[in-house]
Amino acid sequence: MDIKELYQEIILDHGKNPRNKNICKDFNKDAKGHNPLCGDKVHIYLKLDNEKKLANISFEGEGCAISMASASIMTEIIKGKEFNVAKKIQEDFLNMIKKGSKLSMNSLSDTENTTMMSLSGVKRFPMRVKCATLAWHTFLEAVKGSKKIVNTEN
Amino acid sequence: MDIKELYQEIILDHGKNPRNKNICKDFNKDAKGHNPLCGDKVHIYLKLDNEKKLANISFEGEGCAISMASASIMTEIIKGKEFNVAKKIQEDFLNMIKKGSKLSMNSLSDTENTTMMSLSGVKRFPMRVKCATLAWHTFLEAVKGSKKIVNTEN
Amino acid sequence: MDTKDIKSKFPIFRNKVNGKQLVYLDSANSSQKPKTVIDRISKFYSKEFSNVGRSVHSLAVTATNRFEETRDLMQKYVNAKSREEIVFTKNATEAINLVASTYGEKFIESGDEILITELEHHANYVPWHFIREKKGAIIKFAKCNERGEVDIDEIKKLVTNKTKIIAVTHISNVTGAIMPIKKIVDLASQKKIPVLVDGCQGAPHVKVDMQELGCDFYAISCHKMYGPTGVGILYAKKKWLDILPPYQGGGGMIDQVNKDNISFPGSPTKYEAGTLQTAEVVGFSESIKFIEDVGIKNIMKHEKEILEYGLEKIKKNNSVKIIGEPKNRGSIISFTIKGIHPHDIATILDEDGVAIRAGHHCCQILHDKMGLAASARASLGIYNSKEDIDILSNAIKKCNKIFNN
Amino acid sequence: MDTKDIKSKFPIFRNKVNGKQLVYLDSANSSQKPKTVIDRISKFYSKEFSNVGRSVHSLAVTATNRFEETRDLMQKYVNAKSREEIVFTKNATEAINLVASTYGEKFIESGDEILITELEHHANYVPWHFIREKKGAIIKFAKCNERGEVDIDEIKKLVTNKTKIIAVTHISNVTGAIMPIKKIVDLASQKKIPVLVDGCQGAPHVKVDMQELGCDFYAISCHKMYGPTGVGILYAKKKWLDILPPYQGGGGMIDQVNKDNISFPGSPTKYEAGTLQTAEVVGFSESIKFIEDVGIKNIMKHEKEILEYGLEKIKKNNSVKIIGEPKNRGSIISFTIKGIHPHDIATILDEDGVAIRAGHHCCQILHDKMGLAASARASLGIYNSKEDIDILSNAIKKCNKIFNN
Ligand SMILES: Cc1ncc(COP(=O)(O)O)c(C=O)c1O
Ligand SMILES: Cc1ncc(COP(=O)(O)O)c(C=O)c1O
Repeated sequence: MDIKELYQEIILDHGKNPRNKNICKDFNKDAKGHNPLCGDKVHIYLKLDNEKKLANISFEGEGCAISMASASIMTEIIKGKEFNVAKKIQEDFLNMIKKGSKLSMNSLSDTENTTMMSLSGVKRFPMRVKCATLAWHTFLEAVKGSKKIVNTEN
Repeated sequence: MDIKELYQEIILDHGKNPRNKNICKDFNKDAKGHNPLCGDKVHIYLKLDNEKKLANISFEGEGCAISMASASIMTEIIKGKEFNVAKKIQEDFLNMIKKGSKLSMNSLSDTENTTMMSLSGVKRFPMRVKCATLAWHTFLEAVKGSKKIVNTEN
Repeated sequence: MDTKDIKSKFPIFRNKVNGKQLVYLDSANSSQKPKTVIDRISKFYSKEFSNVGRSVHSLAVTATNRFEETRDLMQKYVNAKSREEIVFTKNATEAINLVASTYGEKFIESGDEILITELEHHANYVPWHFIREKKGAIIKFAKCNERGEVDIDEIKKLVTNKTKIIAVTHISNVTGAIMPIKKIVDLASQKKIPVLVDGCQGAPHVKVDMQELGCDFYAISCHKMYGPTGVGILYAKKKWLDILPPYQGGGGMIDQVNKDNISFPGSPTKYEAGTLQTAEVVGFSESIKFIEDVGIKNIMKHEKEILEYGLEKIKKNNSVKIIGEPKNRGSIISFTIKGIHPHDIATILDEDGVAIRAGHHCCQILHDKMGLAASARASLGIYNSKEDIDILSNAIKKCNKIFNN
Repeated sequence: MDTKDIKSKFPIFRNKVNGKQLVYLDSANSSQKPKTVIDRISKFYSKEFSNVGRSVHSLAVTATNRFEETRDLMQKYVNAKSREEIVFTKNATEAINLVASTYGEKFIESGDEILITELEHHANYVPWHFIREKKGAIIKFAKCNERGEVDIDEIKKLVTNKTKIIAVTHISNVTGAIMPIKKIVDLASQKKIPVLVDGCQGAPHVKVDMQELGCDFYAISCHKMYGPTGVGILYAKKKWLDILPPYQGGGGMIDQVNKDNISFPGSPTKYEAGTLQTAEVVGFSESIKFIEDVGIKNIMKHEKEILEYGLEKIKKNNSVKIIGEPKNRGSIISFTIKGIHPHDIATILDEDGVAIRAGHHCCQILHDKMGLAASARASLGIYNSKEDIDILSNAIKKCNKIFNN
């Protein structure tokens, strides 16, 4: 198991220069996530328009490279997509990280695919899975409009 | 280690036909003892006269053969003796039971000696030491006039 | 069942006690441990040890996984709806204290009633006594009948609108009576009263299915389930764990901490403060596997056979009186011998390598009621055989010879 | 000290982690166990196991004696006045909860003050928070200075007539600061305020003498003292144990039980409800013997040497910032690396077999104050060598290479 599998260039890049790391002005839904064990925090802001499209999405937070890169990558990939598609992507992502499954979506572009796949190394680092999934769980809570803080402990 | 060493005839006899098992009418001091683990209970009543002599002593209680025999033997032996002598006997007894020491008193009659010695087998049955010593500890508390219940747990 | 084979899996039976083969009849107190459990603990400390859940390094990951696997196994063993319903405690005593303290603090007020039975072990009375003292509540004792059981009608009679909890043992550790838990739960649920079951003598000996029993809380001691000491389990319905306050405070059970306030995560995390019994919980997984390998049905069948053989054999001795005559009896035979104090019995039996317990077995209320200061108790485990009973029976005869000759 | 020889006594070091030799720098979290401890537990379960103190048979006698021997050893280790001052708990967390709950219940009223510090582990804050909530008390936090210490003057400033207890750590598990316990006790005793010391990072690493420290309560986790998991110790002055109410209720901690009332025996019995961690406590006796064989003075000297070597070596790396600069430092080095989150550090180090901890180490208050969400921590044990530090240092360089190139 090479550590470089985990810390791929794409991840380091997203970790250092996260995309969409701000509070997007037009958000109409948001949710917070927290990983109490390591202190990773993420706050997802999104605009879900009338056609159930993710017109905008952004995040704020702090945490390890994996959690920040994962949030950054997520916002980049699902921004502008239909919620239903985004939800599929989320499921695909979780299956990849937790069970090592291949991505099943075929509507993603090659770049999107490569970017998502850059996080696949996490599955071999069980303690880091929660870091990678935090933003993705929180995104779903935001859409649900739930007020509870996503806690990866539970 | 033969079980007969513990349950000698003298002990079985005292266990079945305890001496001084009543509330002596003239008592002026008393104390209760309790062994919470096995439920042995003993209540010592005694009359300490002006010359610090144990004019009378008796007991009530329930418990195993060892504890009842020990109480019976104790009352028989120390009744009528000076408190100071009785205290010496008590110390002697405890040393015999706990450390296996020989009796050091030489003022005891041969019968008294044999009777006390009948309990010496207890030292080889550590769990039963508390049964054998309960009455003797309680006797001392009675003389002290302490109100607390002797608890062999402590 | 081949008890020779089973015994060979427990290293303790290779030793002699007072020069005699060990006849262990004190499993209700604590059971012996199979080699797989002992070895698992050694292996864990030797190859995998680390604190659980708190570090990122590989050892910690392994330790956490092994630890959490036991929770999964236990969820299946008691058929809980989710793994979050399994909380690790120090022993069953702590499990009951946890419920008494958190539920009592939140839901029991002055004048409220706590319904327990005369059969209860001190572990299922003292914690409620504390709440009685703190809150000015009332403890009602359902009476035990002459068979050593508590009738469902007796419980029905005592339930009122003030009853806030019913806390009963699954199987009496003195009379062996198996309580009608399902009927009690039915009765209680009509009035929305939660039921706590002290499962100490249940979990190791009979099939325990939370969906079937339907109780709200079930307390288990792992050391009576062929497991390590230092571990207990509280099963609790998630709805309770969600609304009850935390119990002990410390590391690992917090969400956000600041100077003015602290927030807590969900269950079971909320109830597992500080460093847990890592190695012991991991070792316990082998106990569950052991029980499941033998099969709980086989265990029930086997213990019933030995129990009936034992009751028959011991009854034949005229000076022996067996305590209780419950219609359904767990693997327990308590008895007295005329003219001999139970402690003397235990000492004489011990000479022959027979380990039983003498005392009030932490059931003073019951012993008072029976007019006994103490009793002798032989309790069975998976490893006991008819031969053990024969040796017990001969040793009882010896007691009579020494005392009643 | 010959660390090769010491390491050889800990079976864990015979294993590889990720193909590398294990460099264990997480002892503040939990320490590894010597073979003597592991074997003692196995032997106990295999040859001597029985429940403690409750049965009359030979196994129970042996088990009880072995168990109580550990209490004697511990009494000597901390130089307590009597064996009754040593109470066995589940972990240090439970020890502190026991005090907070019983002392808090009895002596803390609305408006009273509990004085703790910003350095405290959640184990020494959350239990007091519960009392704050229950009683309407106030928690005051003595500030930690820029060196990562708490000044005695800061504590003096905060003591008032309403201060009902001072609860402080012996050694910070983040900055390593050794607290001036004796001075705090002097100060407190003038006002008759009891002092509780969280001794988790003290007992395994420095000489701990209750007569010298003079504190009222001292909490220990045995698993950090090269001992089994599942055991903690509360040292408490007898005068407190005599007057404080019981904590958990159950078997073994009662005197007389009837339906209306229950009376309790003295300490430590009163505080040891239910079946204890028999095998673990017995196993722990070997940990104490191990520490005493090496000698606490030798341990202190050795760890100081490695600590200083480590601080020196790590400081040389420009991107590393060491947390705190206490005048007296225990065997702990917490640090951050510019641009790399502690979790990423821990993962990269783990690849080289180096086990450290990343997170807030159950000290959120302190991390908030330092403006950090998390830090990395290397903590020492008796088995660490300069070579371990060299490997750590190289692994830290690797972090920089991956992230900051
Ligand atoms: C300073 C300090 N206090 C308390 C604790 C809690 O110890 P335990 O989890 O063993 O109860 C720890 C260790 O985690 C600690 O380092
Ligand atoms: C019925 C019953 N309840 C509770 C207990 C207490 O269990 P523990 O001491 O393991 O907490 C026991 C065993 O001693 C028991 O038999």
